[in-house]
Amino acid sequence: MNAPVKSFANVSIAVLPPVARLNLRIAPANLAAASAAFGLPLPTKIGQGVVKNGHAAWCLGPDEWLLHAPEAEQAAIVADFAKARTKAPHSLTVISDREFTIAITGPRAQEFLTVACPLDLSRMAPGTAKRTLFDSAQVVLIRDADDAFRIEVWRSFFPHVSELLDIALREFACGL
Amino acid sequence: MLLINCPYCDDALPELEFAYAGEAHIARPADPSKLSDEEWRDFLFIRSNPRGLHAERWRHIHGCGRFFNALRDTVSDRFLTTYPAGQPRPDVTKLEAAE
Amino acid sequence: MNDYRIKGRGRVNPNRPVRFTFDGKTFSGFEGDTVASALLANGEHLMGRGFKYHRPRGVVTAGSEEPNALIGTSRGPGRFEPNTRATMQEIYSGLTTESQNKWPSLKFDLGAINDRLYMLFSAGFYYKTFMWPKSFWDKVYEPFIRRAAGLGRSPTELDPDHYASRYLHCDVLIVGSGPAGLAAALTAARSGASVTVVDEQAEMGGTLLSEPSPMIEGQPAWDWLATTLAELAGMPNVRLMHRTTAIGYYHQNMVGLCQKLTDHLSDVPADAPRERLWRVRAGQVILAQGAIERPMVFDGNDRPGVMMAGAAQTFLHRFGVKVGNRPVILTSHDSAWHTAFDLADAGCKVAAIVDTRTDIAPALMQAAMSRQIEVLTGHTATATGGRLRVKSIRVNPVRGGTVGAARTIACDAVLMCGGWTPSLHLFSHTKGSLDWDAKAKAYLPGHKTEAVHIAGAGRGLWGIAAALEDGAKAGADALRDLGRKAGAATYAVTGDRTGTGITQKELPTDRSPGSAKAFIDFQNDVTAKDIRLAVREGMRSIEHVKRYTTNGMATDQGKLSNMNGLTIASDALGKDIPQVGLTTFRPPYTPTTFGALAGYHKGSHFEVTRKTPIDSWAAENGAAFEPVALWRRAWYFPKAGEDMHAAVNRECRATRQSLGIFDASTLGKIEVSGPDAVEFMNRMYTNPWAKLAPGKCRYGLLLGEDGFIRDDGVIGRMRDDLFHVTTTTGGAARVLNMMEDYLQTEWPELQVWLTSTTEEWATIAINGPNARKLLAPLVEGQDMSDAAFPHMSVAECTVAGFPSRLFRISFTGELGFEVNVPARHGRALWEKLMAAGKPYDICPYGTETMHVLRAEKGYIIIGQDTDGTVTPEDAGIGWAIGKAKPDFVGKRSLARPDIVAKGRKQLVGLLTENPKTVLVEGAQIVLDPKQSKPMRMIGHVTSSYWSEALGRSIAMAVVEGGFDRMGDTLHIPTADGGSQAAKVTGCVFYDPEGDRLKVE
Amino acid sequence: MEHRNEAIPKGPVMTHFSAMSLLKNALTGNKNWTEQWPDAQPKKEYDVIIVGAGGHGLGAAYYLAKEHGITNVAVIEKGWLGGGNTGRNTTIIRSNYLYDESAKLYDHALDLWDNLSTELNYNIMYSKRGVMMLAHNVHDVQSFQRHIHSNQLNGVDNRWLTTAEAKAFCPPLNVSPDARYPVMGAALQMRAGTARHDAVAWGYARAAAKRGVDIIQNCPVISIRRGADGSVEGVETAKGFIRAKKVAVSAAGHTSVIMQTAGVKMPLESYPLQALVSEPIKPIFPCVVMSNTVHAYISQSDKGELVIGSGTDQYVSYSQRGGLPLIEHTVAAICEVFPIFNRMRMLRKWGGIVDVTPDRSAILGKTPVKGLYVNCGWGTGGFKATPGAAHLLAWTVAKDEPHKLNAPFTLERFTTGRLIDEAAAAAVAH
Repeated sequence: MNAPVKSFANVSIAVLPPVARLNLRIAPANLAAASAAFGLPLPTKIGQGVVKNGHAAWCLGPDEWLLHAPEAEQAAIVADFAKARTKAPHSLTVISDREFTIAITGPRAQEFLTVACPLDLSRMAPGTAKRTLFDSAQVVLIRDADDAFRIEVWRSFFPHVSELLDIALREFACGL
Repeated sequence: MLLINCPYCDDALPELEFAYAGEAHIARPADPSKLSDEEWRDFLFIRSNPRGLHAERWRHIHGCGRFFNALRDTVSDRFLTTYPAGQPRPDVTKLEAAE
Repeated sequence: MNDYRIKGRGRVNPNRPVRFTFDGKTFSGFEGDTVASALLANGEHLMGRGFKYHRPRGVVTAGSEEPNALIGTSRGPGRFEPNTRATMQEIYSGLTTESQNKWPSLKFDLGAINDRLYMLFSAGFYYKTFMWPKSFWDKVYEPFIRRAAGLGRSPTELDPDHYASRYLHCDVLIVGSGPAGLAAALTAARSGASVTVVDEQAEMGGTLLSEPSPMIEGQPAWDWLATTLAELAGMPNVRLMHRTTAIGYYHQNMVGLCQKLTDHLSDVPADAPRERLWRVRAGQVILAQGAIERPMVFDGNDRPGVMMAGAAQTFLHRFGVKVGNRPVILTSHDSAWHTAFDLADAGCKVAAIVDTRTDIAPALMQAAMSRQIEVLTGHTATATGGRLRVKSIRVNPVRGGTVGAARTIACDAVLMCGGWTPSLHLFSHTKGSLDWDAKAKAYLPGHKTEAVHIAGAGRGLWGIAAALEDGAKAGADALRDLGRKAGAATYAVTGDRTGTGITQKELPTDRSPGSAKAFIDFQNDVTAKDIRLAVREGMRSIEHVKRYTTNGMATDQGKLSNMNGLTIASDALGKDIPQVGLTTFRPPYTPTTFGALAGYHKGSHFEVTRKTPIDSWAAENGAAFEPVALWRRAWYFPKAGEDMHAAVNRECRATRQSLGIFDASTLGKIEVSGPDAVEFMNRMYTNPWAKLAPGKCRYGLLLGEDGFIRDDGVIGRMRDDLFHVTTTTGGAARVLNMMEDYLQTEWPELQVWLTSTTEEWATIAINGPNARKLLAPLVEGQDMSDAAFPHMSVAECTVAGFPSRLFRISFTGELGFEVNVPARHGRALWEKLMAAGKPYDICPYGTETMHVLRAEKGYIIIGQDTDGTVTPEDAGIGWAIGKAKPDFVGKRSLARPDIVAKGRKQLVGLLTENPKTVLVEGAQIVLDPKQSKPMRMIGHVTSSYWSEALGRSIAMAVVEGGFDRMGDTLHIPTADGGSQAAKVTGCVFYDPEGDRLKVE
Repeated sequence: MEHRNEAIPKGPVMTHFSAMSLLKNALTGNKNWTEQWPDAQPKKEYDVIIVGAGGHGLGAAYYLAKEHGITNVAVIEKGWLGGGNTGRNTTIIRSNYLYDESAKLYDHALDLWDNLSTELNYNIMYSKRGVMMLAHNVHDVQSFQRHIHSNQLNGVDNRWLTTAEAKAFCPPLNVSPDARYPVMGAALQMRAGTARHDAVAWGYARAAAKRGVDIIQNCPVISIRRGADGSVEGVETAKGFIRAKKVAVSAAGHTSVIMQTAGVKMPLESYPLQALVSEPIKPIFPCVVMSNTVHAYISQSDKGELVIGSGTDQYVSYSQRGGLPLIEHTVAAICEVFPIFNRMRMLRKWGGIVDVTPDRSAILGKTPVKGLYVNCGWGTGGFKATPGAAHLLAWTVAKDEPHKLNAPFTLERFTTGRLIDEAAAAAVAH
């Protein structure tokens, strides 16, 4: 699902094309096996992210990681992890369809998100991600750069979040 | 809205991300069938409900997902500390001395 | 029309005239005016009527503490609101305003009859009367009292405006932009900290806007103000927010702000929010909210034209308006003397300065003399004259406690100052203590509970120099507490107007104090006598006095009245003020629009409406929807001319006879994964799981630890270490949270992980004798024969080319399958199935048909047939309990005395004697319908439907000892006083042998 | 002339309120009203001590004196009387509860409410304006029908309204089918309504004091003292030890703490509950409306303010503070159901502390300690129960056994599992 990019007042919103999205749960002691399976060193501190060769991983909880990869690689990734399951017990769940990703970019992107994000975004470094709330919807908020964020939101909450972003965009456009 | 320090995230975050989960340190008995009706009632229902320091459970439900414990003053709503589930209740006198 | 505008004065823009209406009459003012200043410029003081006595009232203040000048404002359809402060509402072209609480007109109000019956309406009179005869209360008195209620009229139309909200984090939040706030802001901002300054006024500057004469750092005050604001505005780390009120101070330095964005604009941009709620989390908060001037309490102090001296000074300097040509100053504080001087210098004839004190600073006396103003020290005021506007004031000397001979002074305004009350409302919200300061004669901030600093007049300091110094220090203190270094700047001030004053109770009089109408709370019409009466009647706590008299409960929340009330109450009680205590200020600081608080949560955005991937198809195909938890679900699919009953009957028939298709995507889904998954499932659910082979599924039942049913669903074992758990629609989040709780806190040793996959999958249920015929050709990777894929199986395969988890299960009693595919394919699969199902007359059905079909089979719905007090045995599903398991959640509770006792309510079927009668769900069941009330009820109907398959009605019910009543006839009284008879049966009404599941 | 501190007349004589006394006093400058209750200092010993001078405690003292002839009674209050939940609630009175036990208890209270003004010679302004509870989904409809049928067979007033009837009964109601939470009908209890909360405390205080009850304010109870045989001996207070063989604790949110001093642990938790009022407006809202589904509770006071109740905050607290998000949600909920109020303004919000039991029903009866009685756990239902709870508490204390109406509301039910779970039954907060 690819909505057109909407842009006003130094903020742009776009719905991103699907990716292979996986939820990984594993004891930190076994992390090396997961890193090997996914092909990048999984970060160990909550919030931190690592991007490498088109794969990205963010640590969302003490034993939880969000993985992104190109869609075409999903089956292979699942297979690679399955091989490691006996030695390094874990749970790898495909959630590619559970969520939509919305990109919010532009010089005023951070300010824009404060319409519904309760976090202090000035303390959120580029490259990090957090599960949090956007209005009443639980989301994963990823900061790619100073002026670039992504929101991953559950499918049925997407219209609510998306409409709210549209309202906020018009609000920014009117300058008040 | 409270600001709560999640001991797993090591960050003070808005209450909206958290769900309160009742009094802490009420462990489920290993074998409930051995308990008398009164003992089972105490486990299920009796709560200390103190006016003052309260050990309580929270879950960072819209964050890292972890349950953890907190010591909070129920009169001021001030948190003294938060700590991972499974750890014993911290010694308050030490905490206050450290402040 | 009188013109009270002074050319060359004020900060309004004389080049931009603005026209507006008040009570139908057009007035003009200038851009920058408030309704109050514009009306005053036209010589209009009368702006409202009192609540109880309907006495004429004029504007008293120039700020948000205004109790009297409340008006209705409108800017077109849907945009009316009552009770707006005329002192805060800026004028714009097109603004329509009206006065309130009057009939027929503001100048002639019949309600003023109450003023004549004054003595009857003393404090607490409601409690003492309207009781005789008793029957009159409901029909006569109460409706009468209610009709008299209220000030303005309610809006009656939908509000077309929208409202916004934001979160904001900053190092230092400064509330108030007077000299203290600005000095704090400069200190904090220059250090690089992120600083937000808010002020409720349209312009920043606070007191400085009303005090142009002092020199700050060698500049005239207003020049310094402009320079300072420019410096702050130029710093990227500073946010200046005017028209923004700090409404409440919440835990851990969270402060709520309400910003007004459009109510001053003639032309409002499209999409502009009217107001915005800010939720600020600040490292440090500096409260620099100044002080609020207190009225003097004397007979006739509410007459239009009697107002605060400080307000007159503000109208003069900020708006260029003189409030009268011949004012009298009545004061017990030095500050009002300067008002007198400024007014005299602006060309007014100040008739007199009346001061209750005897010792006056020589400089003030000198300054008055030089302006030829008569000074009356040691005087009291005992009355005012005039009807709709003050015409005179009666003053008397007081010598040795004796009130001397009266003298009447003609005037057109009385400007009073009974001292100043530090504005500490927000500090009070924090539960910080307010301590009485005998020297300052004021409550000042004491113990702090938050990271807050108070600066300036809020700490009882007086004068611009002191405010600047204290503000700078507060800024430095805040920085220090943030771990930053800073020095506080110093400011050279000349021409500062410092001063002192005294606090006093109602002014002494030579007349009967019992007949004095000396008001304390202007809006609620509370007089000094009312306070004394309350005390006389035993109200000793200040809270009792407040509640008994309603003093301080008006829309200004006692900003003007609280201290005067307290002073008089403490006098009446013979106690010191601190012994009497203080009432609590509550958020918000000033009344705050509902719209701003609701923010974006309006209309369809009030709450999320969750929709499934197939919802759009249902909408396009005419489905009726019902809300279930946050979801909307297709309820039934009416064809032209069908009502719900007809549609459901048709859907039921189609499914039982051939093929039905149902969107089950809202069911909760949880992946339970890990080496200990089976152990975890054994502990959570009542059922045994060890022997369930991968590829098989089983009905799972979840209890609370109290033994009562919480949730259920079919659970498939995908691998040894992986379960696909389903939950009820409403229970999904709750069940996952409960599982996480046990897993993390009780059994952390288990290697299991839980992941919600509710929204990963779209779920389509296919039911009916032709279900396999439809599906089998579309399935790859799974032998669909009954032998290879029997009832209660699960497989991973593809369906119509989509990767899928396919369950063979049934919630209808028919041959059934549930296909789970990645959500993006949900609608495509649905459409393919619809197309492929054409030969079988495939019929989409909604939740209502689902409910009927399951009831025909006796399958329960959690939350409908159970209600949180039902055990598995009660519900007749004791078979779902793994008897051999040593423990599971809720097991122990099932052995409690009342749970094993006889006579519990049990779920049974009911067949009405008249097969056409469909019982009301919720109807109660009795043994004897002829008994008198209260009847003994033995249960109630939980589910009740017309069964198309059986050609009669069916029902399920919980009945005391129901399992032992099989075949008994029970009675269900109806709302109209009649009764229905019904026979107790088992719950399985249709195909009791379950043959239909086994269709080949 | 300076005002002298006027002497407060002492003595048992209180002005009886009547049309005549009102007029007479009006004509004499309202100078001759007497105090409504004396400021009592504790005696050494009482027959009964009641801890907590809210409506329940004061009422119990009144009924002990009036119906059981026990007048040597003290009501001890840590602050000012009526300053707890009695003076902080949204004054809704109704009895349309589901279970027989609850419906009978609250209906008993309703019967007493009906005559309370006359009985107390104090106008508590009980206004039978009707309480309408909105159904927003099929589950609500089923649940309300269950309530209505049960109530009607119990002789409790409650009836079903269609959406159109609900709109007619309360014109500001939004009945658009496109609303996020459409109104699918309502349950109406016409006998239900509101009363003036402070007046209830004051009326009981005055009537109890008139019968000789001591009301001792600003006197925190430190502990309950028990004798060697375990039975109650009295209470330690900030004003010293006061002896009594019977002590009834009626301290709402503070009950756990006080009971703990007698060694009795309670199944209670205390939560913040917030409420708010709008600026006063001319009458527009004729009844009380409750929507459990969206958490909106609203009526209009005789002063013209819209009185709005909120849900509880999520955590245990005695701070009486409460957060902004809950207020935002509550106001949004009101505007969802009554969108014409969008431009109204919130004047003031406040917080109370509600004590909640695991089954959301009260505990009213004896305790394991001889001579110790408890009345607590009313949650958000305390105000409406006031006369009933007071009456039954007095009975229980006087006779040392529960009245049949409060017999089911024991502490023991948490051991046996015989819960009275209104909340679970309705599957919503109530």
